[in-house]
Order: sequence, then C-alpha cells, then structure tokens
Amino acid sequence: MSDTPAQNVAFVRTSEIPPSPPPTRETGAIKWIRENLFSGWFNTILTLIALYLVISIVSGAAPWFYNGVWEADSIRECRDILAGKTGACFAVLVDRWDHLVFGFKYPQDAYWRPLVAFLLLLVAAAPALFGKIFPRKMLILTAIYPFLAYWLIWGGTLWLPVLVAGSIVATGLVFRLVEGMAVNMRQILAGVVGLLFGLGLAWLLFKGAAELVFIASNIGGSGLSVIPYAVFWAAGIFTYVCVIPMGIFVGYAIYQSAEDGGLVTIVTALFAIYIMLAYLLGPVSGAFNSIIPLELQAVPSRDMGGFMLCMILGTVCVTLSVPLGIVLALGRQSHMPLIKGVCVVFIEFVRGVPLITLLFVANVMLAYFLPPETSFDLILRVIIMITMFSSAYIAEVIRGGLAALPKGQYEAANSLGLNYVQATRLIILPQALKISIPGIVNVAVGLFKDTTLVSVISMFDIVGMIRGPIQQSTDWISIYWEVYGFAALLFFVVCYSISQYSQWLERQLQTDHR
Amino acid sequence: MAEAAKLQVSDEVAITIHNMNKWYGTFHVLRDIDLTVQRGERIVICGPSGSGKSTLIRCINALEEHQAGSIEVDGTLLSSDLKNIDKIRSEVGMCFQHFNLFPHLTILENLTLAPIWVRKTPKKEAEEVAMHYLEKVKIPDQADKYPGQLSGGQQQRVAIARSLCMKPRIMLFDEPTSALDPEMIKEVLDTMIELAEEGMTMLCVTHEMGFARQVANRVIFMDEGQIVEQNEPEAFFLTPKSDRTKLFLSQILGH
Amino acid sequence: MTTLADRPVTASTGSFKLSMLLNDSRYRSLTFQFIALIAIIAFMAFVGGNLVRNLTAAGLNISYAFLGEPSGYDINQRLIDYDSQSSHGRAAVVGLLNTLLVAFLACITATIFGVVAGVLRLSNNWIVSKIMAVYVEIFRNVPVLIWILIIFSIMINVAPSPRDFRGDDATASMMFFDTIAVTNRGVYLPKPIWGDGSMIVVAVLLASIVGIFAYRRYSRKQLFDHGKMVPVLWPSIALFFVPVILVQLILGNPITLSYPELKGFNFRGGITILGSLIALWFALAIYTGAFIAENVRAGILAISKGQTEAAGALGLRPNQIMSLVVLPQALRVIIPPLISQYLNITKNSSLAIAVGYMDVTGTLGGITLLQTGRAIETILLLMLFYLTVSLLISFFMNIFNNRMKLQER
Amino acid sequence: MNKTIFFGALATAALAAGIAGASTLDEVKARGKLNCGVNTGVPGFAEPDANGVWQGFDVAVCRAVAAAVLGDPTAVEFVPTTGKTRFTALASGEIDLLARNTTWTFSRDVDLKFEFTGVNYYDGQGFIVNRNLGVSSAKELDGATICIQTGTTTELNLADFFRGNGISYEPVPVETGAEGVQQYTAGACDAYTTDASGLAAQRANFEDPTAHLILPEIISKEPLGPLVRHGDSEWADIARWTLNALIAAEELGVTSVNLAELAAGTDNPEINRLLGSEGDLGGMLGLDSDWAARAIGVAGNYGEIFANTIGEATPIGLARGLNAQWINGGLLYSPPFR
Repeated sequence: MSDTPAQNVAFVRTSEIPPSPPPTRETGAIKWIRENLFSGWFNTILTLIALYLVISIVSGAAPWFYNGVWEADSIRECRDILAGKTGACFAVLVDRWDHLVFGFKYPQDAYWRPLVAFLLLLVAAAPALFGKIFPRKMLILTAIYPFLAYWLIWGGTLWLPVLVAGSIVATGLVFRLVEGMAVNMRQILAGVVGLLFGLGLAWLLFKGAAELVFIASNIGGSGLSVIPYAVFWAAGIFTYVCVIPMGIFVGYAIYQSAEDGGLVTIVTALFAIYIMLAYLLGPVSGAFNSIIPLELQAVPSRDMGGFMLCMILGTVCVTLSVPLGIVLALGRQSHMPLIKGVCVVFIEFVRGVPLITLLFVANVMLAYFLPPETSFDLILRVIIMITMFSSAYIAEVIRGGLAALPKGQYEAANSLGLNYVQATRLIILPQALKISIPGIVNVAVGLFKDTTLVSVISMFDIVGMIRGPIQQSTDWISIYWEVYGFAALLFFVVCYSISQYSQWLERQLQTDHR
Repeated sequence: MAEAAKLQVSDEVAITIHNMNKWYGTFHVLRDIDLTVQRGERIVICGPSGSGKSTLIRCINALEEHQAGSIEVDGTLLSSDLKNIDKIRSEVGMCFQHFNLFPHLTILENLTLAPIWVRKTPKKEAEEVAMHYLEKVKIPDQADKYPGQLSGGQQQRVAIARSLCMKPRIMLFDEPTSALDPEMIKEVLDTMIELAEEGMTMLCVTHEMGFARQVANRVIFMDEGQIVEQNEPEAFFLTPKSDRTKLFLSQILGH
Repeated sequence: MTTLADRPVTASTGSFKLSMLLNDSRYRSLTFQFIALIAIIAFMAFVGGNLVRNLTAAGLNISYAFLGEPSGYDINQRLIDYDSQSSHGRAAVVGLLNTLLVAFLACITATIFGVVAGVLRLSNNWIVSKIMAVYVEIFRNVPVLIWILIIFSIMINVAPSPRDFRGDDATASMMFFDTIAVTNRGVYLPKPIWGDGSMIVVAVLLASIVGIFAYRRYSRKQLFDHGKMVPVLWPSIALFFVPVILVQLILGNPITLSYPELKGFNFRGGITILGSLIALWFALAIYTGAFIAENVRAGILAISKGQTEAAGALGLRPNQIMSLVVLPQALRVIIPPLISQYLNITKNSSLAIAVGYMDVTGTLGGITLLQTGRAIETILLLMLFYLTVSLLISFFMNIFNNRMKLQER
Repeated sequence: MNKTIFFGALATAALAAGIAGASTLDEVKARGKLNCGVNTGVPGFAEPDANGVWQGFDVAVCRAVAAAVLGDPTAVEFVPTTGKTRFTALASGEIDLLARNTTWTFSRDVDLKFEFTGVNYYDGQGFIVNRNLGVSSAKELDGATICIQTGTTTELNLADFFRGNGISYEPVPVETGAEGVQQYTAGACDAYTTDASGLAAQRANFEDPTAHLILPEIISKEPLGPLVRHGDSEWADIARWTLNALIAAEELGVTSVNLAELAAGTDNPEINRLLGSEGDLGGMLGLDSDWAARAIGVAGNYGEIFANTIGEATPIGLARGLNAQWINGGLLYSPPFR
C-alpha cells in the first residue's frame, strides 16, 4: 500500500498478495514444555505434583506386573514361585479363562458359538451405527441377527428362530393383504374378526372380574385391609358391568373400521401372529427339523455366565427397551390424563428405586405375581426387570428428543392430513430418535455396567463368577487384584469404545444437514 | 390491479365462517368472525401482530379449535368428527412462516409423503406429480437434496409445492415471506402470483402490500380479534374508512 | 403445546351415535382411556389373583408384624441407639440413616472431586489435563460394583491392621502426633469433649462465621459505593480462627480432645469412621466424581466463547470473568445433571452389602429379610424408602434449581 | 402395554390354574430332571470344579435323590442360591429340594412352611483367630472385631453369645465366605465366625494354616439338612428316606464296593429290605424296589461320601465328630427300614 498516494482514497487492487508462512519464533519441544507445563508458579506446582503421582503409581505397579506369574495351578503354587516377591498371579486368568468369559457351565465344545455371535454382532451393528459408511442393504443383516444370535447362543433347532422370523414377516404380509382388500371383502372379514375379538374380550373380562372378586374375598374386609377390600370389590363389579358393553363395543369398532381399514388390519395381523406363535411354531419347527435337522446342542439359560452373560443381558435389554422406551415417551407426551399418568408413575417409580431392588423383585418376588406353575427362568425374569429399568431411562432421553422438535413439524404433518400414527412414525420419531441417539448410547453404557449387579442375586456373571466359584474354590481362595483388574479391563475396553462412538456420533450430528 | 380483475371468481362458496369465536384461556382472540370466501377468491389478511389473523386461518384447517360458531369448508362442517377434519385437511393446503419442511427427508420425499400415505397414490405416480410441481416452482434440480441444503426462498417454494401435491382446492398462507431475506421474498411471491393466476382459492396472511395490490380480490384488516375493515385492494389502500386502518397503513407504508 | 392426539373439539351437531366414540374427538380420548383403565384393572386382577393364590398355596400371608419383633442381630454402625434386642423396624431405621449418611458424604465429596477434575481437565497444563482425562475415562467406563470391591480390597490390604500398631516392633504408627489412627478397620479421630464453658467457644465460632459474612458484605458495599477493593480472603481466615483460639485460651481450654488409644483388640476412644463406610464413600465419590467432572466441563464449555470475549472486552480480569460471567451461567447447565448424579449416588449406595456396610438394603433388605423370610414386605418397604428419598431429593433440588434460574433473569 | 400378550397371559393363567396341584414327584418325573438348590460355593460342600461339574457333600444328596427317583445321578439341575434367595426359590417351586447348608430351626420349619427331611451334617458355630492374638477362648474376645457371613443364623447366635456372656464385640458383616477370609487374613477383623466345618475348610487354604486357631467354643447347634416345601408329604418322604438310606447303608456296612453283591440278597433282612430284594418299600414311596440301591450306588454310603468330599483325607480335613454313626458315639441314627 505504500505506493498508494495518501490523499487518493479510491483504490483498486490489481494483483493478489501471495500467502506467506508465519514469522518463525521459537518452536519445538522446549517451547511446548514451557507453554504447557511450566507457564507459571501454579502450573509448575501442579506439574510437579502430577509427575510425582504418575511416577509413584508406575513404580508401585510395575514390579507387580513384571513379576507376574502366568503358569500355576493354584494360588499356593503361585506363592511358591514368587517366593516372597511382590507379583501378580495372572495364572488364575489362564486357569479360569473359560469361566470368566463363558461361565462354568457353558459346554466347552460350543465356545465358538458365542464367539461367532459376538463377531456377527459387530457386523450387524455396523450398518445401524455407522449408517453413512455402510450400504443400507446391510440393515437386513441387523434384522436377521437377533434370530441368528439366539440360535447360536441357546442352540436347539434352527427352524425355531427361522419360523419366528417367518411369522413376523407373514404377519406383515397379512397386514398388507387386508389393507389391499376390496372394501366389501374387508367388511366380511371385519365382521368375523370383530365378533371373535368381542367375544374373546368379554370372556377374558369375565374371568378378570371373577379374579377381582376372588381377591377381595381373600383379603377380607377388616382392620387395615378395608380399603383394598373395597377397591377390589368395586373393580370387580365394575368389570362385570363392562363385560358385555366392552365386548360389543370392541367388536363394533373393529367392524366399523372396515371402511378405512385401520383397526381391522392391525387386529387381524395380531391374530395371525398369535396363532402362528402359539399353535404353529412348535409342531412345524419340529416337523421341519425331523425332515432337515439343523440343530445345535441346546444350552439352558442358567448355564450362561461370565462376561458373556453381561454381554447377553446388555444387548438384549437395550434392544428390547428402546421400543418400550418410545412407547413410554409417547405416552408421557399424551394429553390423555390416564395414559399420561400411568407412564409418569411407571417412569418415576423405576427411576426412583435402585436396580438392585428390582433385581430382588425378579429374584424373590416375581414368582408370587406369576401364575402358579409358570416357570420363568431366572435369566428371563432378570431380562424383564432390567428392560423395565432401562426403558424408563430411555423414555426420558427420547422425551428430551421429542421436546426438542419444533412445534411446526407437528403442525405441518397435521395440515398435510397425516393421522397420529403416520405422523409419529414418518415425521416425529425419525427426527426425535436421531437427536436421542447419543443419550440412548449413554444409557446403554450405564446399563451394560449395571449388568454386574446380577451377581448380587446369585447369577454368575463375571463378578459373580469371581466372588463365587473362583474366590471360593480351593485353588484360588484369596485372589482379588488379578481377577477384578481383568474384569475392569474388559468393561473398560467395551464401554470406552462405545462412549467414543457416542462422541463421534454427537460430532456427526452437529455437522449434519439440519 | 388490472390483472386481478381478470382472474375468475366463481359464485361457488368455498369457505363459510359464521359467528366464530375463540378464546385462549380467558383471552378472547377471535370475536364474532363472519367471512365467506368464494371459490377462486384471493384474500389477503393483514393487521398488527397479535390481532388474531394467523389464528383465524389456522382455525380453518383445524390446527386450532374454535369454541363457538361454525366453519364450513367446501360444504363440510368442521366439527369434532375426525373424519370431517381429515376431509377438510386434504382439501386445504397450508404454508407456514418457518416452512416446516421435514429435515430428515429429501425434497422429493417431502413432496411425496402425504400423497402416498394419505391419498394412497402409488409411489411412482406421486413422484411424477411431485416433479411436476417442483418444475412449477422452478427447482426440479434440487429434488434429491435435503431441506437444510436449500436457501430460505427455495425451502418456502418447496413447502408450497408440497401442499400442491395434495391437489388442494384452497391454500392458506401464514406469513410465508416474513422469515426471508429481501432477495428471496420476490421468488416466493412470484410463485404465489403464478398460483393465483391459475385460479387457486387463497387466504394469505401477509404484510406484502404489493402482493395484495397485485393479486388480491379482497383485503381484510383485523385488529384485536375482529375484522375491522374489508374491501377491494384499491379502495382499501386508497380510501381506508376506519381510523385504525389508516393508522396501520400509515405505519406499514410510511417507510 | 399441540400434540397430534390433540384434535380440536368443536361445536357438535346431531345426536350421539356409537361411531362417535371412535371418530369424534370429544369422545375418542375418553374411549382410549376407558380401554386403558380396563387393561389396568385386568392387570391388577391378574397379578393380585396370582399373588393371593400363590400365598394361599404356600400358606403365607402378608403381615408387617415382624417389624415390631426383636431383630436379634447387631449392627456395627448405628447413628441411633440400637442393640440386638431392638426391633426389626428400628434396625431398618438404623440402616436407613446409614444410607442417608453415606449418600450425603459421597454427594459432597463427589461434587468436590468432580468440580476439581472438571476444571483441571480444561487446564492449559498438558500433564494435569491428561491425568484428569484418564481419571474420568477409567472411572466412568468400569462398573461401580467393581470399583467398590477394588477400593475395599485396596483399603483392607494396604492400610495396617490394629495389630501392626501393637508391641515394641510395631510396623505402623499413628499420625499427627498420635492423634489419628488409620487402620484397615477404619479411621480413628480425636473426639471433642465438651467441658464447662465450651458453649461460649461454640457461640464465638458461630459469631465469627456471621462476622465473616458481614465483612464480605461490607467489602462489597465498599466496592459498590466507594469503588474501593478491600481484601477479603486473609481477613476472613483470621476472623475464623483468631477469636475462637483466644476464647479457648482465656477460658482455660474448655474443649478438650479425647484421643483414640489402642486398648485390647481395637482402638478405643475418639470418633470411629468404619472402613466399610470409608470404602463405600470413597468409591461412590470417585466414581460419580468422574461423571460430575464431565458435566462441569460440558457446562463450562457450553458457555460460549463469546461470553468470555465479551467480558474480556469490557475489561474484566480472567478470575472475574470466571466468577461473575462464566460460572453463574455454567451452573445453570451443570445443576440438572448434578441432581441426577446425586440420585445415582443414593441409589448406588445400595451396593453397600458388597463391603459389609449396613445400609437399609443390608438391614431391612438383607438380614431382616433373611431372618424373617418376609420377602414381599421387606422389598416393598425398601422400594418405598428409595422412592421417597429420590422424590424428595429431586423435589428440593428442583426448587433450588428454579431459584437459581429466577435469580439470573 | 401390549394388550394381546397380556390377555394371552391371562388366558394361560386361567388354564394353569386348572392343572395346578400336580405332585412334586410327578412333576420331577415328567421333567426328567431334579431341580436342586445348592450354595453358590462352599469348599467341600458344594462347588463347581474346573469343568463346571458340581462336587461336594451337599451335592451328593441331590445326586442320590435324583438317582433314586429318576435312576440317573446326573439328571440334576443345580440351582445356585444365596442366603437371600434360597427360601423363595423353594417356596415358588423353582427348585424341588434345597440341599444347601441350611440350619433346621423352628421358625423355618413352622413359620416359613418348609419341611426339613433330616440332618446330613451336625454343625456348630465356631471362631477362628490368629494365634499371635493370644486368645484361647471365645470369652476372651471382649471388644474384638468379628467377621460374620450375613444371612445365616450365625448372626443371631453371635449376638446371643456375647449378650449372654456380658461382653461386647463389633460385627463386620461379609457377604461371601471368601470376603470373610479376605478381611480376616488382612487383619481387618480379629476373629472370623461361621460353622465350624466352614472354618476348617477355609483354614486349610490359608497361607500358613498353623498360625490360626479354631477356638474350642461351639456356640450353637447347627443341624444342617435338606428341605422341601410343606404340604407334599410324599415328596418329603422320598427326600427323607433317601438320606436315611445313605446313613443306614453305612450302619449296615453297605458300600459302593459290595453294593451289587448285597443287592442280590443277603441273610440280613434289613439290608434286603433296604436294597429291595425283600418287601416293597420302594413301592410305598411311589418308586421302584431298587431305589435305595441306586441312591447308594452314586457315591457310596454316607461314610464314603463324607470321606471323599470333606473327610480327613481331603484338603478340608474334617473329622467325623458328631457326624459319626450312633454306634460309634455320634448322632447319626437312621430310623429302621421296615
């Protein structure tokens, strides 16, 4: 600019100034150290304290690792080998590796099955987690995975999961079929289905009312139990009164819906899946299996253990609790006071009590609430309780996502004439879920860590395995650091990777097209 | 103005609003609204903020409920019967101030969503219709982009096209240009003018007085929940009768 | 807010028809709720009927009479009088107080850990911020149960046992001039003995605390009215210590300390903080501290750079920017997750059984359940207790949070 | 809530109510497996070995019952239970038999509605202390810190003992035996108390077993035995007499070695009745005639089981003591088989 006359204000640049490197100041390690470690008296003190801490931890732990014994059959042998030196006895990990990872009852020749299931989990999860990198077609893998994994881990005939998957697909086909029917055809169908469903419902209500009266008569109306006595009597009478009107109404409603197809399609599809699951599945899968036997050795649930149990509980419960959480979140947003109230009470109750008490419920109480002679095995009861637990937390995350959606999205959907189900499915949920994913992943990590609590109710997950069969065995009676350290390491690796993924996702969402 | 006269207005009644009232809690937002709209009529509603003009048109497609009086659209009475509401909504298209495009869907998907799910149009057919309207609003090349990648004016034009895909007989516009930069207002207004020239029945809440002069048959001025004055645009702008209208016009045209 | 279920209700025409239950928005939601009500009642019938049937089959009943019966077991930590002849109900209360104690201590400590770690993680000092990052990641990603077990193991194996203090060749000794003993059974601290006149000392202490607040007010007034900066820190410290020490000396040491001594098997005298309490307290605090650190960091980062720049442009110094601009805003972001962390601490304290700390899960939900076999009753009571505590904590913290918000407007 | 699933469950419940009340024996036979509740791990009594196969003294009872009822000692589903879960597991029907060191007490028998089917181990609660503590009697433990495994009768016994002797103590509850040992060996408690059998078993695994002393006081009676639900006497009889058969077999000299030979018939009518070559005791139980022979055939008679799992030759090293046959001065006394 120096050649521009000062008094001449008008100026037109005729040539670009080329970029030049920044002025060289002192660079390199010394500058970095001075700026980052010793930039003032306070920082210097902090640095020195930190260095001291690191050095003392490393120097304390190093010999323990360095002297570690990897080959021994018992803790006594370990002590003999160490001969008084400080050192770890990693031999327990070698000796009890199978127990720590698979539990002590999973058949040894089937260890490959959970391993394959785990590797497939990575493959199946990838398209769902990294939607942009993998083609969408791979989502089919994700859909198939639960059935495959069930078969691999629990064994039995492959036909069972295949047929369950088949029934679900078939239900979808029934749905489409009914939807596509001509209106007069659908009216006939709706008449039949409405009649059946109405009668069935009335019968169930009749049973329920009888049950309520039975409860009331068992409570007896004296002393403190007057209120529950009255409540159950009243509920019983109420239900008796409702039997016939409800049956008629529901039947009628289904019949009425024939024109636009709504209810009758859903109910028929549900009927179809119920009949398939309840009556066709067992015999058909047995028949298929006798023709083409595709069978793995069946492993009962209670034989699952070790880290594998944590993984099973974690993945199953998170997967199940997402849909449940969506329902709860939508219910909590509802303007119907009763439905909203039920959801709020459920969510706040579950979030207000520790998981461990819910596990106690699974362990010692649930049996009293189920019909006599139903035998839910412990793992199933635990899955139910943990799913309830995490669904409440996921519901809150999703509620946050729903609240973050602008009101205009609801209005636009309404003004286009979409109904509640369509708008929720096509407009609201896809956006709300996307916002909620990092939160859901955080809940999932927390839940995965909480699966260790099942050790408190005598299940042999990795912590239960350590505290039970390993520490109480004759060979490894007082071994702590090595096994707990190993368990901590396993959890760290899994949880850290997931939380890194979650952070990556959050960054992705920030730069997303929105 | 001359053009406006050319546009056809039939004798058929599109919307009848009779003695309609609405309250938010104890606040009386709409008071005794009476309005009849002929098919093909283009009405501009203006007024200061909080005068109830948005609420009025939102009542017409049941985004807001009215508590007293009646609204009849194309002979269908707007009652609490959901079937009637669905019918009216499929007759009436709406454009919002903030476009309200669905950000997780591409432009094409935004356009075909309602035809496929509400009208049960086959997907292919719906896409053809969508492309037709995209060409009409002059952005067919953006079909596979997401709304976030478009400018505000383009987004609003997509929103108009989205409404048109449902083949509505009436279009409602709720301040369609007030969230836009000046450069983009014109492209949206051009689209609306084009639509008006095709004879669409339109109710438009806007402060674009130029637009009102050019296409409206009638301008309605609202204040404090009431219709204060309505007239043909020329008369409305040149010889307003009410003092309130004069004040409003002097403020809005003054600068 | 408009949700999709919320279809408008408008004036009706015509008479009632059955189809209106489904198609008319006035009745539709009632219909749905009625169906939901029926489903809830049916669920009650199902669950209750099974319960009655199962209990009858097992010959059991639901009764809370056991709460009045003598418990028969001892509890090592009790904040109220309790012995093995006390009732199960009292044992439950002892456990309940223990839960509240450890939760309270852990909440405070976790907040301190969390704030320090969160702030240091943003420090310019590379090594310090890395150490804090490692701390946060390690503790966040390993189950709290494992941490409780590891920390307890460390404590009982690293700290000396009382027998190491005994004899001439003792391998351990007490700290701070033989006033504090750290053992693997717990920490033994001197206990104040309140002699004549000690109330005066306490009164003076309270008075000087009031004085400190008054002084701070005064200094702020000086700044606002006269534009003078009056030093605050050192006078406050002096105000806290000097009068109390003076009074204590003048009155001839009314407050004396009783020191723990090794007598028989254990240290006696002084205040005992049990090892199980320390382990649980520390484990909960350090685990939750890692989460709080993340919240604090996020809170500070959430206050946009613009705020700091704006404050800097006004000429505020860095510490003033922090205390006057960034922190008040960051707190608004930090407090809601902090509340849920406090709730988590309370709920996680139910893992006390892993270290043998007798909280309410250990007494009511543990030994009482086992001795009486009253599973349904004890677990219901247990859940009721946790639910009450959780709701109370969120209630009070929400009030606090709302007040914080109001003040900023 | 998914209504269909729920109503489905309701329907199932209604159906289930109809078939309720089948006897435990029929159920076990139909299932082909015995569900047997055991401890989660007590060396010698119940612990899974490195292959995950349950071994031990309590486990042997389960196997004997399975052999008697189903003819297959491996047809047992072992359900690990904790102190907290064991009674519910039994009451709810999750397990058919609880063979876990459970003390036979009045309230458990009467109030909790269980039926003890005998005693397979007479135990008593004792203390272990470090020798260098210089204590030779439990009464000298005034002021001591004592580790107790919670959830058993030991807590109550301990409170009663110290109260009765007018001395104080500080209890340290621990959840598992291993944690008790951990705390005790680290010196976090002066003494560790549990059933004397458990103390001996755990001392065997200490770094230096000789440095620890089991005090002479046995402060409680702990008759440990298998139990079943109240109300199914037929099933209780099977459990009771299977245990008695093991005990009687030792008394009568029936061992795993001579079992086959004696089963063919002997001069001793009681052995004949026991092993089924005479009379039809099995039929009375609803089993076949050689049920007892099968039970004994699994791991031998009571004495053999004891010797192989917890006896003096094993690392546990327990002496017979109270658990000797009555003819040898112990308490084991099977009612006669006739």
